[in-house]
Amino acid sequence: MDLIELKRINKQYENKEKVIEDFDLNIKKGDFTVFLGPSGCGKSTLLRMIAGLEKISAGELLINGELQNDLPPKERNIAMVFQNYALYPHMSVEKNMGFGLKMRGIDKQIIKQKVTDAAKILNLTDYLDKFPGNLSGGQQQRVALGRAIVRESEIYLMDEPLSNLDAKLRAVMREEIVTLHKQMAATTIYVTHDQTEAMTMADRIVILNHGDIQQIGTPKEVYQRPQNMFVASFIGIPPMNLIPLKNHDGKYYLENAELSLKDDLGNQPLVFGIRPEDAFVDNAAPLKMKVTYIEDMGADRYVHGLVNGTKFTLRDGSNNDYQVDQEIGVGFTAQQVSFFDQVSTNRVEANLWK
Amino acid sequence: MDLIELKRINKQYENKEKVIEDFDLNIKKGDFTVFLGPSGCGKSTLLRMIAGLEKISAGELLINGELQNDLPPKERNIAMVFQNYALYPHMSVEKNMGFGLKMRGIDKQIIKQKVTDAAKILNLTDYLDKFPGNLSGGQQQRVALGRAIVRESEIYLMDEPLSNLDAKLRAVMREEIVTLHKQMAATTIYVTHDQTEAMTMADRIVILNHGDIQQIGTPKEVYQRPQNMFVASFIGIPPMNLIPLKNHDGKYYLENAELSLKDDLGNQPLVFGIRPEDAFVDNAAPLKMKVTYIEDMGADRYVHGLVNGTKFTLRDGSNNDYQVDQEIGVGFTAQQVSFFDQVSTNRVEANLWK
Amino acid sequence: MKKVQKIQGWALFIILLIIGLLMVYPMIWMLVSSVKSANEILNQPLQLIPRSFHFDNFTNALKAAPFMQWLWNSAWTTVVIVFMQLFFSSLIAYALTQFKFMGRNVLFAIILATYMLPSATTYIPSYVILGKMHLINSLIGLVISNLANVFVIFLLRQSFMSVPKGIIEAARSDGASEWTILWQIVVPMNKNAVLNATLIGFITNFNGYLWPSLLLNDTKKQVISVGLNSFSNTQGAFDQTFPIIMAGTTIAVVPLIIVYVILQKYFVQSSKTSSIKG
Amino acid sequence: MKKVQKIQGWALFIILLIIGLLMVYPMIWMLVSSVKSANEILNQPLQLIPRSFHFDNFTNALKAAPFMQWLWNSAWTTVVIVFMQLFFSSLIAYALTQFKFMGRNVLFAIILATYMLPSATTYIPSYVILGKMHLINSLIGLVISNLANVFVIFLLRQSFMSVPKGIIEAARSDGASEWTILWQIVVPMNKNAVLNATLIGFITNFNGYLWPSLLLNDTKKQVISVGLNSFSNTQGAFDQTFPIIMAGTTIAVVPLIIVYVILQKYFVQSSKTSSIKG
Repeated sequence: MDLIELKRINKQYENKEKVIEDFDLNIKKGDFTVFLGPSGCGKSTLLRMIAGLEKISAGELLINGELQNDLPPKERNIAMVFQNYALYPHMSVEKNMGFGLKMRGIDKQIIKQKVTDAAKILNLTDYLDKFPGNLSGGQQQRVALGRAIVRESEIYLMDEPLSNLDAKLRAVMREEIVTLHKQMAATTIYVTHDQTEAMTMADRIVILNHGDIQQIGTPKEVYQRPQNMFVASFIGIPPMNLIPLKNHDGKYYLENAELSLKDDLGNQPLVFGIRPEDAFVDNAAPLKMKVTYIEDMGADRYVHGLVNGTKFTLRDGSNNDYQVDQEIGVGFTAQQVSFFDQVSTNRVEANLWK
Repeated sequence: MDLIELKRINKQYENKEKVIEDFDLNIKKGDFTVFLGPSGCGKSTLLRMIAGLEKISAGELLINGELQNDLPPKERNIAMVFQNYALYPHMSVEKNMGFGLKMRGIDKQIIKQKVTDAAKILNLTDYLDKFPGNLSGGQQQRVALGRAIVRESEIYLMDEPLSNLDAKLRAVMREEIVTLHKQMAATTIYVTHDQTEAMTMADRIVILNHGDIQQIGTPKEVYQRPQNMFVASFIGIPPMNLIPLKNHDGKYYLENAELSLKDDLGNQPLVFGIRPEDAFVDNAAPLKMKVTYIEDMGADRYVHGLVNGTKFTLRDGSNNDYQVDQEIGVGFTAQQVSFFDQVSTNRVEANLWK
Repeated sequence: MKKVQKIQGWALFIILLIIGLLMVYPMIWMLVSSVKSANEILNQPLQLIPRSFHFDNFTNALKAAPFMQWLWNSAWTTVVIVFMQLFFSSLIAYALTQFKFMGRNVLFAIILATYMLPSATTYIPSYVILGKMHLINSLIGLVISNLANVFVIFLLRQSFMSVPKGIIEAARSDGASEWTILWQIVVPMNKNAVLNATLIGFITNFNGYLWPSLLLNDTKKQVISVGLNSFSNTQGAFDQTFPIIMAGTTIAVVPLIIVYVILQKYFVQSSKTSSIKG
Repeated sequence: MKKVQKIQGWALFIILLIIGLLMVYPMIWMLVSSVKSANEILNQPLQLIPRSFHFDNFTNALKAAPFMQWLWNSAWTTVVIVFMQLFFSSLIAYALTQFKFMGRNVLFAIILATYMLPSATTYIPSYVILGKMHLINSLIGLVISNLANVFVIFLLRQSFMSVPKGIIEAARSDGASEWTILWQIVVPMNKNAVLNATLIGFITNFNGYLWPSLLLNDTKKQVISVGLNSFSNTQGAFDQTFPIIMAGTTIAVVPLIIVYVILQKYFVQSSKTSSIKG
């Protein structure tokens, strides 16, 4: 039996369209699950239904096999980290972190001990007397985490906890959260729209769009074998390049070059997908791209351009100079190619010969 | 004569320490200059002094050779984009964009024309009647940009305009801003703490810390030849690895391996620097790292570890598996090494033999 | 479970409705009394449904005193006073929140001190000053002595403080003058507080009694609150004229009902919006 | 240039100081008059510095009427009323902002309607009800008839609406009951509005005149505002007893000054903080 079971969960706000329809998902004890999707995909709503902050319109939520639908938040053994920290502005860091325990009637001495311990783990010892308004964003984020971990719950829910931090701090906090998760071995559901967070932290990523699961898998599976074009273009910065193939007489053409597939797909209309880092400049290649924009990130350089009007990006490891409007040839690693059905947008299992 | 000249600019808030002291900088017409630095480095204060929103405590600000110190903001031909968009919540997008022109007494028909044109460029045509509160973050950002560009000013100032957007949108907006800058050929000063923005957008980056210029240069110069350890560790995610060298009998040792330098530096105490993408796993190498944490971003994988207690990160292109606590050898590209003085932290020009 | 919650919802609704009715009871009592006979009011004061409707109470009231003149006096002075108070208070609140100048806190401390004074303490000096201006027994005098209102200043200042600095700066660099920023940016952004102040100002001035009763003597120059009171006091046997007094009171309340209907929608609406935004 | 700006700063300071002084002038006038002789007040009413100080005005005032008793009556009823109003209003404002229930907007519309009524219209029914409870001419009756205040509800509701939903939810998932959330989270977070309401409530009730003058008859049971007024009216020749009346008024204002000194710091402080944060 899995720790958390969502069975045919529905969510509908009064007189509005359904946000979530017949959603099924099981989450194993100890897993770090990331709900990833664009804003409005229903990921936060799901999290809030698990926390008990949002009513479940229909369906069943089980934790440890017990129905939770009508339990108020405080009767679920769940600690939540909110997007905007949601710290109590009029309480010191120590009081903020201890509030959940105080509400559960824990002895003052024990609260103090637990808060001190958590503060040590999170480097907050010097800030226990400060108020949230006097802390930096990163410190506030740590207090929000601390408030959750002192509770020692069975389940941790995190709603875009790093979205208000800058890139450097996000990188640091990602590592801290992963380390914390390993130490506490607590089941964690983490909601984000940031695929870097999902890729680096998750045991399992659940990719959502319009309330539906697009793909469930490890970060590697999701990145390397996206199950549909939405996942292919949502995961990866820059995203996977997608070019519709032409089909004449049972043969597939990428622009003017024939692609020889191992598999016989009949005349199924296909889209060709390749990640920028699996494409390279090869002026002998038949696929031509007109350069529009060079993006030099220091460690990497991306060459953006148009392949017959379709946007295409490749990562270039050379030191060559490219001019805007220059035409360059594009090669790619055959093993890394993905194919999708043009109509259903779902992945098609097919391989190139070469 | 440069378009903007800052001469020995000082800023001091009442009874507080100086934020900026004797700051000198010239900015050429048409340049895209980025002020980059951590929060509190004075970059926004400088921008606000140029805009006229903050008094200059001492020194001279010249635009086109004319002293601006005591001109109010509206008498400077400057358009500014604010960090939190600062849109007028009670005005439609159209009114927001046209407000600056209306204040300058421009004819209504002309305002309408200019706003329509700008909206077309920024894909805002369908939103002209909407209010800022009903727009997404990205759309609000576009309105803020639109409000600046309709002004057709000589100088554009942008104060962390993308800091509230998510990673995907930031990437899109970066390209849009660069494209706009090229179209309008207007002098732009862009303030950010995000080095990706600085790297991808700037003609020239001015790196600031504690109100002082750390380095001025093109993105490439700043990334490849950081002038001091602050720049080395501020630019790059993950940042440059820095390991102090040992010095015995005039010879330098990176841990237990001797480094042979082309140059004779006497006994100057040095720090060795290498970027993660210029280091690789080479178990034959004498430099050993204990793995602490693997970060798989999909396109790249970073291996984090400790070299004799100092944090070290390398980018690994292989598909090998590493275990936490495993010891691996670290090689690096000799041409990409940087050296710094241990005391002054400034760059030392030195090269390795091999 | 669902059923229990629905019942709880109904219970809460009924309890709060009862509280609401208790609150609105005096108004209903007044309306009901205005169409009752004198005997009925005295014998069954808490009975809500009149045995017979005496609409002639209203015509009798209008015949007995110049209610329409009084209403008009109250209405125009109140509108002018509220308008002027909003105007001057906005100016001061803007200076207090957007300018940094020496003595800003001293000025605010003084405003606060003035606010705490019983307004009665200002009556005598105000009377003296208005006397020197020959504005005793004049509605102009009533308006002038109410041009500034520290409470409105206080309310607007607290609200203006929440305008983000960035928006003011954006407007400045867009080329707006301070005057324009105040009226085209700050005031519209604080629509809520301005409406609050309008409502409070309207109620306070329309219902104001003591000061106008001191200042105005002529019957023709009375405002409705004072006129109504003197009418009640001069009607002789209280128990017989009570319905007429209630009818007069009802007439006096009409402008308040109009303002209520206009503003009510806005205040209730704003509660809806905010509950969606959360 | 710098010098010009400094001079402008001074000019603004002086202008605003003059406005401030004009505002505080009635209070100073009252204080000054309380130590003047009757002749001086009448002959030179606008002169600020007394020719001679007549502190015996105060002892005369205290001998002439039970000011201390009146002060005590006003003080304790005001404190109890303000406390109870804050308590009940917080409950209602919390329900109005944090719960979704049928008729929420209706309830708020009713509260708003009640707020607009001239309080005079409630006097008669309130009097009738208090009469049935045998609480006429009783300070307890004064307290009970002031337990709820729609203006305080209105003020707190507008403020409670701004509490981020996330904080309420954080507290709920931290295990806090609604009662705890109200008193330990929402009220402390709205300290500003609660202090505003305290100040307004204190001033309104301490300075309240009409209703207590109707309800309370015994001299001993008078509150200070009513007592002071009846004292003025019964002192005979106005021109001779004027200094004693002013001395009595000064005594009446003492609690207001105390509250001012306590609260002033906070309000002015909050203006400072916000100007730094921007």
